[in-house]
Amino acid sequence: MQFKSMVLSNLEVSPGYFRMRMTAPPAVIGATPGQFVMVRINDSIDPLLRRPFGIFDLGTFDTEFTDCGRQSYLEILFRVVGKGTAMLSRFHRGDHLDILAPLGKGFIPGDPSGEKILVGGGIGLAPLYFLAKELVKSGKVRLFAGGRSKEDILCITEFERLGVETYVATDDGTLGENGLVTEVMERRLEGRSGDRTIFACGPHPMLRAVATIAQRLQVPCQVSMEAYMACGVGACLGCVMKGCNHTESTPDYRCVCKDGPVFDSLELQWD
Amino acid sequence: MQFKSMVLSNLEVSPGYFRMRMTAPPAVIGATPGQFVMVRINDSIDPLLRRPFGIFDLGTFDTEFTDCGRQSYLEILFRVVGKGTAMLSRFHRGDHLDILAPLGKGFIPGDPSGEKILVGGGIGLAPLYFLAKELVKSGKVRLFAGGRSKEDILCITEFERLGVETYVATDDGTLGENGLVTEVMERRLEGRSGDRTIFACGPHPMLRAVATIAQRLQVPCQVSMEAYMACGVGACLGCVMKGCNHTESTPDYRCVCKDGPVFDSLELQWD
Amino acid sequence: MNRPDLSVELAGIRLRNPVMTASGTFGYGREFADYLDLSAIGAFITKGLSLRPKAGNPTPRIVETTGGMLNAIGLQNVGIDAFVAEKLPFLRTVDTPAIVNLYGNTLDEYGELAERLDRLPEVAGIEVNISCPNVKQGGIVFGTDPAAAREVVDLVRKSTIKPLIVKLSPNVTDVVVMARACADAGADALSLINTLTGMAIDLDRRRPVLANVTGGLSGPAIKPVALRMVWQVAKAVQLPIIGIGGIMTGRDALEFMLAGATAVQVGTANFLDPSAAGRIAREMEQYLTEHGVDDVKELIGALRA
Amino acid sequence: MNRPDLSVELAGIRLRNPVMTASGTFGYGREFADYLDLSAIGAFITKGLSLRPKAGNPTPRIVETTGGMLNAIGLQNVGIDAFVAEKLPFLRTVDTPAIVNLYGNTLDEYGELAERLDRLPEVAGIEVNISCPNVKQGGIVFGTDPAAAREVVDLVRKSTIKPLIVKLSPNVTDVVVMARACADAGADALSLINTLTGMAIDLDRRRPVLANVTGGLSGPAIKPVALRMVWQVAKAVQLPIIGIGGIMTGRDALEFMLAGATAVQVGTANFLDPSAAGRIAREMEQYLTEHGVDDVKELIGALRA
Ligand SMILES: Cc1cc2nc3c(=O)[nH]c(=O)nc-3n(C[C@H](O)[C@H](O)[C@H](O)COP(=O)(O)OP(=O)(O)OC[C@H]3O[C@@H](n4cnc5c(N)ncnc54)[C@H](O)[C@@H]3O)c2cc1C
Ligand SMILES: Cc1cc2nc3c(=O)[nH]c(=O)nc-3n(C[C@H](O)[C@H](O)[C@H](O)COP(=O)(O)OP(=O)(O)OC[C@H]3O[C@@H](n4cnc5c(N)ncnc54)[C@H](O)[C@@H]3O)c2cc1C
Ligand SMILES: Cc1cc2nc3c(=O)[nH]c(=O)nc-3n(C[C@H](O)[C@H](O)[C@H](O)COP(=O)(O)O)c2cc1C
Ligand SMILES: Cc1cc2nc3c(=O)[nH]c(=O)nc-3n(C[C@H](O)[C@H](O)[C@H](O)COP(=O)(O)O)c2cc1C
Ligand code: FES
Ligand code: FES
Repeated sequence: MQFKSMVLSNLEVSPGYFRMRMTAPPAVIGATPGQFVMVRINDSIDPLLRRPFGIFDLGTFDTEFTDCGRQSYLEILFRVVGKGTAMLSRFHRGDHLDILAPLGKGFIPGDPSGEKILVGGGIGLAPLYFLAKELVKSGKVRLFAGGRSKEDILCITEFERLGVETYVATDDGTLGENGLVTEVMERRLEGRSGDRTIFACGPHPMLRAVATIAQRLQVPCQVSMEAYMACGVGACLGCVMKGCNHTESTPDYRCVCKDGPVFDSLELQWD
Repeated sequence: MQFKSMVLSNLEVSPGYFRMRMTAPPAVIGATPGQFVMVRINDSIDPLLRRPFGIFDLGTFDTEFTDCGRQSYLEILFRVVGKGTAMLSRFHRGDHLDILAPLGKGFIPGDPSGEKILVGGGIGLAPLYFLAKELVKSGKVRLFAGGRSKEDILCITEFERLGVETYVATDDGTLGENGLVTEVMERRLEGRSGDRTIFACGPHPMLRAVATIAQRLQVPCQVSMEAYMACGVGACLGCVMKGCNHTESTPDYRCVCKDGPVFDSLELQWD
Repeated sequence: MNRPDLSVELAGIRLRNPVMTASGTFGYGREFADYLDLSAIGAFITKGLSLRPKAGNPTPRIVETTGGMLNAIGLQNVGIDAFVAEKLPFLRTVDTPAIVNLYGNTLDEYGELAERLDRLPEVAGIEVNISCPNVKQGGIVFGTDPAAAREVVDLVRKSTIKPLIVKLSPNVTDVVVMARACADAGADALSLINTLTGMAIDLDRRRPVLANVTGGLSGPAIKPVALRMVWQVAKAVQLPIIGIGGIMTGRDALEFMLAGATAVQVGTANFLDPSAAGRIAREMEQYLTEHGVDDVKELIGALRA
Repeated sequence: MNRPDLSVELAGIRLRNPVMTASGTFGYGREFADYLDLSAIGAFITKGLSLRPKAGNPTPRIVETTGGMLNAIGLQNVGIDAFVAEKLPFLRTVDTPAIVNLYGNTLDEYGELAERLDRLPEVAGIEVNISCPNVKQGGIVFGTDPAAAREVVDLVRKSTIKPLIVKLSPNVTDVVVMARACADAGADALSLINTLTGMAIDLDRRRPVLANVTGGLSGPAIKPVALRMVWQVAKAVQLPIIGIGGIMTGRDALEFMLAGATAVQVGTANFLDPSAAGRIAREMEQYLTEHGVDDVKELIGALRA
């Protein structure tokens, strides 16, 4: 769906990280966790391309500015890394954006009774919050959150408020355990059994580590990938990743935008 | 001089015409009427080049936001014609601009005792207001203001408040006389004599007509020209006009930005 | 006033309006169905097709540059067999002409592909890409050497009776020489331009951004070059031209028509705005209405230069 | 940490930093004196000089395009006599090398100009423009034909012992061939790129915007093409390269150096920001400091590709 959206709020939740709420048409409420949006920041040509962001949250609220009384919204959580996100960080209530949403394939919750393990690195927490909100409805959810420093550990309170059990690790030890979040997760999973699923989002090396651990422990694992994107709809083939059956002569490329961003970790080639 | 400037106000004085006041360093107050500014609208590359505007007014006012108590300002009066001016029209108090000013050569007031005839077409009135403010100090000033329609006749009240005698003509007769401002001026000048100088700014065809009339009646005439500009400082040679001595083998090109924008009408070739 | 006539005929293909979507930026048509009514545009060109499936380049494959983007997709595509099995059925369901963009790694592959496409009624025409700068073997050579281009076009011409469009590379000293070679060899129309070869560098990592090092520059940044080439070729060659390069608005499209194009293709704009092609057609109609032009064909080559 | 060393040597000219200003965008140096301390930059190149005064093209001569601009100044300049009389005295007053950009309408003019400049101690070097796309007689031919380029460079080489830089046109199929021709003929360094030929159209008036119809595209829009060409030539030819095209920031300049440039020229950026060249040099220094690089020369050609 393509729609014009109005910014409702834009808060710096941690230095360099912003949480932006914007209006959305009611149909967007049907999005699944892990799906994403493509934001056109302005109708100038700078920046030219849309920027992809996971859906952090969505819902409806009472409002005076629509007839029907309820207004749908969606939220993104973003980190300022370059030109586009710097511009976005300066948006305030009342500003307009052009949005494509919801895009791609989200997480598959799977068996409601099993234990759900969320693993997020830095801004990778963004789509996991929306996922956690859904998962806590039916069972136990644990979150392993990692980041460089304490400023990179986002919205932990919000997760805890949902009833999620959280474990934090930072590279510099300024919050939670000192070390990699994957190590913490691995220790936690090791030697236990039962019906468990991993849902992970974060930088590529983290996801690779998670996939490796999951495979060794034989835990099903879904990962949300990032890639440079131009179209977001599977047309430009800019965002591909190698699928597990890929060879040069029989290419098996998957579009992160259309076949993902969430994949079963076994579907991908992790070179 | 290159300086950062803060917008103080930006008012739509007539549909599509804006009067913008902005801070300036004290030295800018030394500018002469007819000089112009080059505005960099933002530090994005859209628009890429600076946009030139005549100085409409300048001065100082009491302020709390500088230590010294007085703040210099300059004003431009602009018409929305394209991308850059559309963007400028959306600026408000507190927004920033990057300015080069004052640029070029302005009007030369000449003999204080003589009668001064100002002729402005549409937005061409902009630099004439600053000029009028100076000229009324020493003598009689008449303004002939022309435009397509009554919306294109700007700030007449301001001129009258200075004590300028104004004559208005519009193409559609919605304000003042019906017809070309040059005809009105010609009728007015015809058959009289005395020490007079014409100062004109407006669209090229109007200036050509003014120059022709001035030459026929042997009245000294200064015209403020427009041209596409890139640098504004005489370096790119984008803004040139043919001088009166121009031939292909002995080029006599004048830079509107550096040798002008104000020229003696006899200096130019009016083909 | 009546609604202006936007239809044009291009190499025997009737287009309801001059707006097509450019190869590689519109998938196989279906990807944009949620955003754009295909019956709002004149035609669409499918992703560059080869005989066998092609893996394309490693990633990153795209990067934004000022006013444009670089891509080094490397002509990834499903190959003709999968195309026929998986993509063709959709083409049957739309009443907008689908033109298939193709390329070969060898001369023979061009011929074989054209022959196979010739038999498919869903294919309204063929656009031969001799210009893709990403694939060493194919693109570069055919697209920049007039004799090689002539050979390719000649062979394709013999292999199909379908309308034959040849897409030219801008990375040449004299595009008119290339255009003439293709015209002489029997092209029905010319598309120009493909992307300009460029490069982006990641300063901090001291590496090229694209895995392939260089890529093709597209988007509004290249529009001036595209307009110039369309104008040059239109003056020199008696074939209909499809103008491509940085078209974002109806005004852009009409500028290309003034320069001599009979139709246009919209590429990068589809990424910013998936409904761009339809919007551009509407904007063209609106411009014509506002300016009292009855027929868009009046503008073709109407530049007073 | 000590301040990083930004100096480079280019064809025997010592530059305090790698930033120069590009011909045609910086007048004769003096125009920018109010905005920029000339001793903050490495060198400046003066406006393209010819033997006789040149009127240039009718106006409009410039127009903005997306991320860039087109110019068709037509090489207007005062000619060598007026240059010596009016512009040279200023060059004496600054301690920053001034390099004179020149062009001829004929082969002989190139030679004669070089000979006359050879005698002027104020002139630190000569940059030969064989690439200006605006002047039919001169530019196009020498700049796109390797044999003609070789002839010009050969003659200029024989006419002067000053450092000889040749400035290449990007409007060619293979810039490396041109670069080799100039290298073989005795160039000491190569500048690339000059502008890409482009065109802009005024839709409402149905006319080209530029009186000259086509013009040269410069600015950030062309940076990817420029980077690519610098990289290609740096790999193939053993001469120092001056990278030019869309440089707006210190980062841009350093990217060109990674691609293989020993120095850079700043053109269009001077128009947006008359102090750009000085700022760019400062930004380069800051980047080196922040990244612990002692010497900018370490970056030349350091791209891992
Ligand atoms: C499916 C998906 C979901 C995402 N969700 C989020 C999210 O919820 N929150 C968030 O903050 N970020 C998210 N990202 C990353 C986000 O899209 C980029 O950070 C953003 O596009 C950078 O834009 P920019 O203009 O600020 O940076 P640029 O100036 O374009 O580039 C700055 C840096 O960011 C990197 N970058 C640029 N584009 C991308 C991209 N598409 N993917 C990865 N890296 C990129 C560049 O390599 C460069 O180093 C997501 C990316 C994808 C593909
Ligand atoms: C010395 C000088 C003083 C000027 N003073 C004023 C002033 O006081 N108030 C005012 O409103 N305007 C003034 N102008 C004109 C003003 O510079 C242009 O209207 C403005 O640059 C248009 O910018 P844009 O981005 O809105 O238009 P664009 O989108 O760039 O172009 C829209 C239209 O404006 C025309 N245009 C663009 N640039 C120029 C230019 N430099 N000169 C003439 N026409 C141009 C184009 O041909 C086009 O038709 C002055 C111009 C000069 C050279
Ligand atoms: C991501 C991408 C993929 C492309 N793939 C092809 C292709 O397969 N075949 C082809 O002939 N051109 C291809 N092109 C070139 C476009 O069809 C078009 O010629 C070019 O992008 C210029 O138009 P634009 O500026 O509107 O994008 C591709 C362009 C892009 C951006
Ligand atoms: C207005 C203008 C005039 C130019 N004149 C010359 C010239 O006289 N000689 C020359 O070799 N290059 C000339 N150039 C080209 C520039 O020197 C430079 O190669 C080109 O603009 C690309 O750099 P940029 O993108 O930084 O502007 C001119 C460019 C512009 C914009
Ligand atoms: S972003 Fe275009 S195919 Fe995924
Ligand atoms: S605007 Fe550059 S010389 Fe006048």
